[in-house]
Amino acid sequence: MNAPRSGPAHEHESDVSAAETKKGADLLKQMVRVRLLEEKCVELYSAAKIRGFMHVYIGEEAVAAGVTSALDSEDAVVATYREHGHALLKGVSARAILAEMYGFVEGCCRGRGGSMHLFDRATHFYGGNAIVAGGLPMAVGLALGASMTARRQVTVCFFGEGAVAEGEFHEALNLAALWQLPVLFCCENNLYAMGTALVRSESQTNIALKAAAYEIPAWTVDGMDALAVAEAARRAVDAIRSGGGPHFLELRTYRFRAHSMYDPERYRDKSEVATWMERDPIDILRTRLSEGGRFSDDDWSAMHAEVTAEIEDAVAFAEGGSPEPVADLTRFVYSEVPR
Amino acid sequence: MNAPRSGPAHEHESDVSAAETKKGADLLKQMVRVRLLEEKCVELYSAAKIRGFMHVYIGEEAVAAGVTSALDSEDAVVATYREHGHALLKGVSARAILAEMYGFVEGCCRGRGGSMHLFDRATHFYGGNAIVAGGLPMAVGLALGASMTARRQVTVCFFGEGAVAEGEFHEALNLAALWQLPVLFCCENNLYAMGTALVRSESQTNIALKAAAYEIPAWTVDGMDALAVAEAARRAVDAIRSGGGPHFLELRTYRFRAHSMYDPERYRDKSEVATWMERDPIDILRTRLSEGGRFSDDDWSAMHAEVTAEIEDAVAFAEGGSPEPVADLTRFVYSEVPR
Amino acid sequence: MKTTYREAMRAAIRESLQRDDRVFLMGEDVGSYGGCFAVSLGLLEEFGPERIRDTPLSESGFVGAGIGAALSGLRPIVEIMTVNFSLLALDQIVNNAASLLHMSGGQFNVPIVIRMTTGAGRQLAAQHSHSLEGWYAHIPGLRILTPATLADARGMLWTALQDPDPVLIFEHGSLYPVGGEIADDAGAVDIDKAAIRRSGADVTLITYGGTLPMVLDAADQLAGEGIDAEVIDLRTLRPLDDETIITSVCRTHRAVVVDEGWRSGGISAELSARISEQAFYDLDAPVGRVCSAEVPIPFARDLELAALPSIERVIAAAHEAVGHG
Amino acid sequence: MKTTYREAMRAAIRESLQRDDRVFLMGEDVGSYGGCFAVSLGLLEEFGPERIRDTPLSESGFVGAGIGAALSGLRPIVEIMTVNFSLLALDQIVNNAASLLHMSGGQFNVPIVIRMTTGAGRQLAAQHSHSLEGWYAHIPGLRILTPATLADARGMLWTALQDPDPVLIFEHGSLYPVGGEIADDAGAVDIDKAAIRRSGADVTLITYGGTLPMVLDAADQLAGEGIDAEVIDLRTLRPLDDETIITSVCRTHRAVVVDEGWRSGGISAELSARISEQAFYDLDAPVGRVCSAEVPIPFARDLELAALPSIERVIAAAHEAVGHG
Ligand SMILES: Cc1ncc(C[n+]2csc(CCOP(=O)(O)OP(=O)(O)O)c2C)c(N)n1
Ligand SMILES: Cc1ncc(C[n+]2csc(CCOP(=O)(O)OP(=O)(O)O)c2C)c(N)n1
Ligand SMILES: [Mg+2]
Ligand SMILES: [Mg+2]
Repeated sequence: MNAPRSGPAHEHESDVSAAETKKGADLLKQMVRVRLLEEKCVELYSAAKIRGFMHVYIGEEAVAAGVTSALDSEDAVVATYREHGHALLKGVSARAILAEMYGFVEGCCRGRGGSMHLFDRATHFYGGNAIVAGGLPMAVGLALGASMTARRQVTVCFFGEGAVAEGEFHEALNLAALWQLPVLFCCENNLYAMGTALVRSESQTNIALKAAAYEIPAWTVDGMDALAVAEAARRAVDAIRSGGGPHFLELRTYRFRAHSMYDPERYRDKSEVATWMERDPIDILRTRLSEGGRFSDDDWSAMHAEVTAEIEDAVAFAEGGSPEPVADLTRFVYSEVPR
Repeated sequence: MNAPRSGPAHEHESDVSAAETKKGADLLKQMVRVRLLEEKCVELYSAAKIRGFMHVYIGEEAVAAGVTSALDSEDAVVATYREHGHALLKGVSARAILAEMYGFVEGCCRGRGGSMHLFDRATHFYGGNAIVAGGLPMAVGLALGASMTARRQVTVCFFGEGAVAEGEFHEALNLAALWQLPVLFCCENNLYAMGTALVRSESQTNIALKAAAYEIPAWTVDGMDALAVAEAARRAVDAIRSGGGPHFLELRTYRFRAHSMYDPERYRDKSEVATWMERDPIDILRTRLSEGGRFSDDDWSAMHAEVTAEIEDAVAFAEGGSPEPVADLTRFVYSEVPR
Repeated sequence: MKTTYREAMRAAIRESLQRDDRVFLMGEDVGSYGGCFAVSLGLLEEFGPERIRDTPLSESGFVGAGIGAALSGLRPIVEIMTVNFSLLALDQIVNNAASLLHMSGGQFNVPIVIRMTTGAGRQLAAQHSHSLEGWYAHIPGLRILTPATLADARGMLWTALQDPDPVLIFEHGSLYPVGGEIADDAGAVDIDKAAIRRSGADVTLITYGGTLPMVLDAADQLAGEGIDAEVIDLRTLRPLDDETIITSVCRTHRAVVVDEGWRSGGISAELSARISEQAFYDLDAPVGRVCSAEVPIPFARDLELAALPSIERVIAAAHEAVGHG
Repeated sequence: MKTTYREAMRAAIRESLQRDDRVFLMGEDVGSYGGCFAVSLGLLEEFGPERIRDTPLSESGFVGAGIGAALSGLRPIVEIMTVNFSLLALDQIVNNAASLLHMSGGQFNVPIVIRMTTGAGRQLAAQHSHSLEGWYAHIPGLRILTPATLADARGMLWTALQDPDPVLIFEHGSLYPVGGEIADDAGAVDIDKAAIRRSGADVTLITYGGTLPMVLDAADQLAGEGIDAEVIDLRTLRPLDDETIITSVCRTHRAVVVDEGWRSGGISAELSARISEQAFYDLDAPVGRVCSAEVPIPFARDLELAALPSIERVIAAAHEAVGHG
């Protein structure tokens, strides 16, 4: 597993509902990790500890949590500039993420990437792509590599519904389908691309239908329901791993915050946001678990405390970081290994 | 009308079959004009009178003939590097076309464009685009212009099935549909993009289905049947003109010759070509007309002679052309009108 | 009148929309979002969605559509959010916008104006910090404008719209908040000539766009040391106004080019080459270049600052030039 | 051994495929068509469709896929038919291939080789005649190769494939049919140094790629007039081998750059600037530039020829340089 998803397994709790509880609690915890990390990021941004463009995922956590729950550590993930959560759940430490956003050498990219460009070789996390749709062809190539070397690796590519209008979306889906590559396309449909509502960017707003034009199996999933996402992702990943070629998930979700730290949100009503916030994926799952009597307030407090500690530790780590010496500016333009 | 499509109308022949005969004979003549022009081009290329890349349309004439028969002179056409026929049928003279291919100042682009870049302002012929799919966004823009100024102009954009894989195809179709623009997309599906068979370039080989992903009405048409093409084009153009937004035709056709003058055709069987040549659009229409007793061998000879004369005249014209003075090399990089 | 670069740009767009029915603005988030840098804020309400036209994320598609619209008689202002994304539209810009007039033997000019933000300096990292305006200046058929002052932000657009051929306007992201005074009746300005923003006798500092304020500060500091620097604002990177540049260098005998683009193959190289070609025997020192370090711009603040031209480096280059010969 | 540039290139690809399982060739019509310039003819039969991989017309898509494949451990050779179409893939090349290593703090190098045909001269008109290799040389993170000789056509690819970072190889279309002798065991060559193809004392002619044969002819003609020209073949446009260039110019005191790219902002400008910077006091004349006229390349034969560098213009520039100082 990539990230600590739960405590030690209790072998005696082998019935279905116990497994479900554990799965649900795992997902909940992953979402909370992302949420608390990002709430902290916003705080740190306001305090000018973090600079540059920063895009948070608050409200959309069920997507990353659900999808990554279906992955092995060897699987690859390609994401966008809104990728703190994906990085964390693929296994990049909160420490390395935060230090990166501080621009410190202890960050996962030595401070050269920042919020929009988290990368991590060890966990097969391929960014952190800030050109909309620019990651899709790369994901196809990673899958091509796995396919040509007969590795069982699946590559997951996350992108927003705004990316669907880009030519690269089209080219990438066609290539993946033509060559039957092991790639899972995950469209995070949060209804807006910056200020552009989906209806003003796509003539066909049913995104899953688009995938059909490439003969790629595609399902629309409630992106606020982590269990539903996890289940869909599991099925898709299983199908891909057993040679079923590329799959496509449209995950219907919503971002609760502004597009970036600069966005005054003129383009949508507060009431619309409020309505969606009633469907907070963390609340939904927590309620479901506790209604089933499977997750007490104490469980919640314990989880919250544990995650809070993780994030506080990461902040302390980042605060103690150091900038890369300016003398090293031109490192990593070319590789340092001898040719 | 753009080009001389027939003699003076005979008002007394007002019954359906007479009109049909006239329409059929018109289409036949247009196809013959393209065929003879291009057979001449091939001859002139072999004689090194024409240089550069040259792509002929032989076998596909029913498409350009049928579609242009539905257009008014004010309508705009955007085509590819395989556009001699489209230019001729939109009304550019064979003289201006041939002189252009000779690289002479009497050519429609003063010899600066050549075979791949025929342009003509008077007939609203917008090229002559040699970047595959590069003409599609431009066609969308022409249609946007017509729409914003409430002109009744329709823009027709021709492109090969190879262009369908390009991102610009996707971006252009979405824009056209989103903005409900008066543009007719005509995909000339001749099954090959250079040496790449459709099955190796598209995961979904039913091209018309692709248009559905943009909510654009699309029909597949037998591109060897000029009457069928004309009828489909007429319906589409009518629909567009009455505010129906973009339409899409997939025209199933075949090129009888090599991709360009350099292509040794390793990628397809002679027998496949032979089979398609049995469906020569000129033979099909001529046979249909003569079987109906509406088109005699004498009619054919007369038509052939008339067109031959047109082409011979064009050759003589081109032969008499002159190169642009080298001193004018840097003209037309920027406009010459005063700012 | 008090204004900012952002407001001046907006006033220019508004005026163009008012004066010419054929003008419209098209691009990502120019409408309901108010423009990603708030340049077009309020224009949607004033002119409606036809003329303030939000586009999907399709840079090649909508730039190409702008070219078509220009061919059809309109006067599109196409906004690409930033130069970083313009690479996706480069084929349309080079192979269509810049080439159509020539390929068509003079028939089809393309009166399109393409605006975009350029430059680094705000910790946006490698994919959001390009300065490629000098690179675009390589392409025949284009005109490249880089308004650096409030008056140019206010005045270049209308002139660009009168141009029958494609014009690209690069607005440095750091300039938008810059405030100051312009004439109440400020309007169209020429786009043919470079401007001498400060006269001087000892060395010619040549720059444009986002680095102009810094170079002017450097000139002030140099003045304090008794070095009298002339500052040229190129304003237009293609075509370059050789006359203003060469005349100045022939007077000062020394030149330093300051450009936020990467050094190798940037506009600074072209300026150096032209000055050598046209003023070789008047030069007392090699033409100096202060450019960005040849790295993808890093996120970390210190590294980014180290990568970009700085006042210290400009002053050092001026010293170097004056120390020679 | 007798060979041609085309065959040498094919032999290099074949050898790479044989020596390293991770290598594959991908691009439009590399397979059943045999390559649009017949470079890969026969390779599909030999290596099969997985390793000689035909792609749809999707330049951005398959270049991006090549980048991903390189990240995953393979060694893709991606063929873009011609440089003209590479503009469609520029975002992937600049924002991903060239930037990933740096953005990731050294974690993700991109060992991709991208080959493409470049150049004019065959009456292919504006959209099919670009010479943009010098323009690409502006981008940090890339290495730009321009094999001009049979030995380099045979030997540069393998070396490029050993490079951990992205390498672009530009093959001038006019060179493919060029024939000659190479050693039977010709193989990998260095890609770090420029080559002095002809030694001389009076003037340094600097060129690369498609114009090398013409410049060598010009040097021969100049020799007949008693002007002893040195000819440098740059071989690699990024990084430039300053040492070889500057050493030569310091000896000859005169330099002329010959480049088929457009003049303004081309690689010729960079060379001129570097020579001025590093050899200012050794120069007896301004650095001359013979480039393409700044027009979209016209179709008509006479106009095209007039637009491109010619032996006459090279000789005239050499005269000009030698006449000075
Ligand atoms: C090619 C490109 N064009 C424009 C931008 C500017 N931009 C950054 S994010 C964004 C909106 C993307 O929306 P979407 O894909 O839906 O993702 P979301 O932000 O909603 O997660 C835009 C326009 C960009 N980064 N890249
Ligand atoms: C962007 C681009 N890539 C590659 C080429 C080279 N090329 C010219 S024509 C062609 C095949 C196009 O096939 P299709 O679109 O089916 O049109 P057809 O030639 O069959 O009419 C190719 C690959 C090009 N001109 N433009
Ligand atoms: Mg979105
Ligand atoms: Mg085809």
